[in-house]
Amino acid sequence: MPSDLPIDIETRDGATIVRPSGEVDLARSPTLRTTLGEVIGDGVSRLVLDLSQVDYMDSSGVATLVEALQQCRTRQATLVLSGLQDRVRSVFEIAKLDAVFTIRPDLDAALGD
Amino acid sequence: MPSDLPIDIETRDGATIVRPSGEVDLARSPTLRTTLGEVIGDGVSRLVLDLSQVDYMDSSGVATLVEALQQCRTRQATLVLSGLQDRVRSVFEIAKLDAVFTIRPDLDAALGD
Amino acid sequence: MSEQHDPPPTIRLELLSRPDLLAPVRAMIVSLAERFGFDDIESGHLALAVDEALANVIRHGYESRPDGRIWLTIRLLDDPAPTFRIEIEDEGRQIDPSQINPRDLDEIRPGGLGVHIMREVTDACDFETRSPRGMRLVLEKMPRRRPPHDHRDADETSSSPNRT
Amino acid sequence: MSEQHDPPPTIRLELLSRPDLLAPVRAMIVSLAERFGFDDIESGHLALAVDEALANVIRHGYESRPDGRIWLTIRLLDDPAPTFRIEIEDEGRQIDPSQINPRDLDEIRPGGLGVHIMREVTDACDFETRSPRGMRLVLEKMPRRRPPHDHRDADETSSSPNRT
Ligand SMILES: Nc1ncnc2c1ncn2[C@@H]1O[C@H](COP(=O)(O)OP(=O)(O)O)[C@@H](O)[C@H]1O
Ligand SMILES: Nc1ncnc2c1ncn2[C@@H]1O[C@H](COP(=O)(O)OP(=O)(O)O)[C@@H](O)[C@H]1O
Repeated sequence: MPSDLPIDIETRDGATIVRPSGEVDLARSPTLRTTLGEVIGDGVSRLVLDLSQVDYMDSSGVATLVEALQQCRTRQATLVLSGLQDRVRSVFEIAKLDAVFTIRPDLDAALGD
Repeated sequence: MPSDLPIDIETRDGATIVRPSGEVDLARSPTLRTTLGEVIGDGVSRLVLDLSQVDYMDSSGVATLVEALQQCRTRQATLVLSGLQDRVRSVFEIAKLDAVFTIRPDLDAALGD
Repeated sequence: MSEQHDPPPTIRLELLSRPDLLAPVRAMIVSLAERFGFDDIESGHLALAVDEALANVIRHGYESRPDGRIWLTIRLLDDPAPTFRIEIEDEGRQIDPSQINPRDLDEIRPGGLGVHIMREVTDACDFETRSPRGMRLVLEKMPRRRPPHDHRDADETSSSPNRT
Repeated sequence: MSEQHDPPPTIRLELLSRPDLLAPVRAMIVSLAERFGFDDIESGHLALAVDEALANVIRHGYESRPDGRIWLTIRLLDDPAPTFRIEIEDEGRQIDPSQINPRDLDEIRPGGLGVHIMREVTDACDFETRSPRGMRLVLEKMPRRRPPHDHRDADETSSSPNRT
């Protein structure tokens, strides 16, 4: 069974934009984890994770993002999340992580910081 | 459990437009059957069934429409189907009923006949 | 139809003969089929076949009583080609499988379309009686694109397990 | 947790401990919950709770082996209030239920969120060990709107079966 999570990567205004699509659950978060690890390992200084195409995320997805945040902090890179759909934002709120991450309503706002 | 199929009814350009939304299956086709029976019984001369909001239809839905077509023919009323989504059209094709019904791409075409 | 050489079911479902459970079952089948590599149309057709089969069990097997039990056994087979196999079993009224035939579609009337649709959208659709009661239906579908309408007449029919 | 007085399950599912089956199960739960009168958010939360529970069985109960079996028993109860009850059972590693506790969320680290999320989005979330092996988890959820975050502190808590 294909368990792939399609992920677009783009560079714009000095930021690296990572845009996964679909449902980020236990089957698919490992793909996101690998991609984020590679992008951060490449020495990016500003990472924007555009979640506008993500319809679903469970705690395995959230854990993946917490790990990426910690890696960014270690390397003095910034991580911004943008475009969260309501149901994804709700998981961050329940996990009390909505204040820990920098969250912007859309990509323009995330790039404009 | 609510098994209701929301159905809008509207009169325009001398036609009665019936617009169900959702999935027309064994649980929900009885609601459509009742509504169509009432509308046809009221002596409508031109009935347009706008299926643009119907995402799914199985043979119980198709049977309901065949019954409505026969009732219309008996009463010398016309029945036009419009706005079929691909997967709904595919069921009509498999049942070889796509040539039996008058099918128009959208509501304007159905009203303009 | 021995199961000796079959892998364990990927998912087995037991449900009541209630029409309002058809939509949840379809949603599960579509999601599973998409993950198994079916395109949109094929996933929709597989869900349609299962919907028609369950609707027949509810209407004919259980005469629309909502407290009958239905079992769905879903296997993702790899051999010889990737195939979805779905068995649907009930404890309801039996019918001689040779009596289950699609009607002549030239006659325009409501009803009598379910079995025709099931056969049209699957690669195999085989009924048998269960002992002591009820029916078993085995549906099979492989993920591949075929032109609409003529997939039964094309070369591939020889390798298809369809026995209509 | 006797089942003597329970109505028969509406749907019972047996599945393998494969992460790629989580999405099909979620799709079924969402569709069922919507038909049972849950709004979008509540249906999504119920599916999320089941997803987290199954993910824990896969990761902890079966240590990510894909051939373990998991049973989901879904009942729509009417008494005293309309309630979804979902039992999740496995034959995997056991853990003392009193050891399953949400961690302190002030500590920012990956992991340790699943149980907290499950408790937050359901009205009951009770673990017990099964005999001879595995765990049983009972999740309950009622369809109703509550303000986010404080539904555990409001008046209604007294009538809620939650035992955190
Ligand atoms: N599960 C079943 N149990 C008993 N009889 C069945 C079953 N499925 C189909 N049949 C028989 O096959 C016939 C054809 O079914 P179908 O093509 O779906 O049309 P319809 O159900 O509208 O009659 C039914 O009328 C019924 O006699
Ligand atoms: N089904 C289960 N079987 C065995 N242990 C479990 C199960 N579910 C949860 N646990 C235990 O509860 C702990 C907390 O789970 P959770 O909050 O989901 O966080 P995480 O799984 O990331 O550790 C787990 O680390 C595990 O020890």
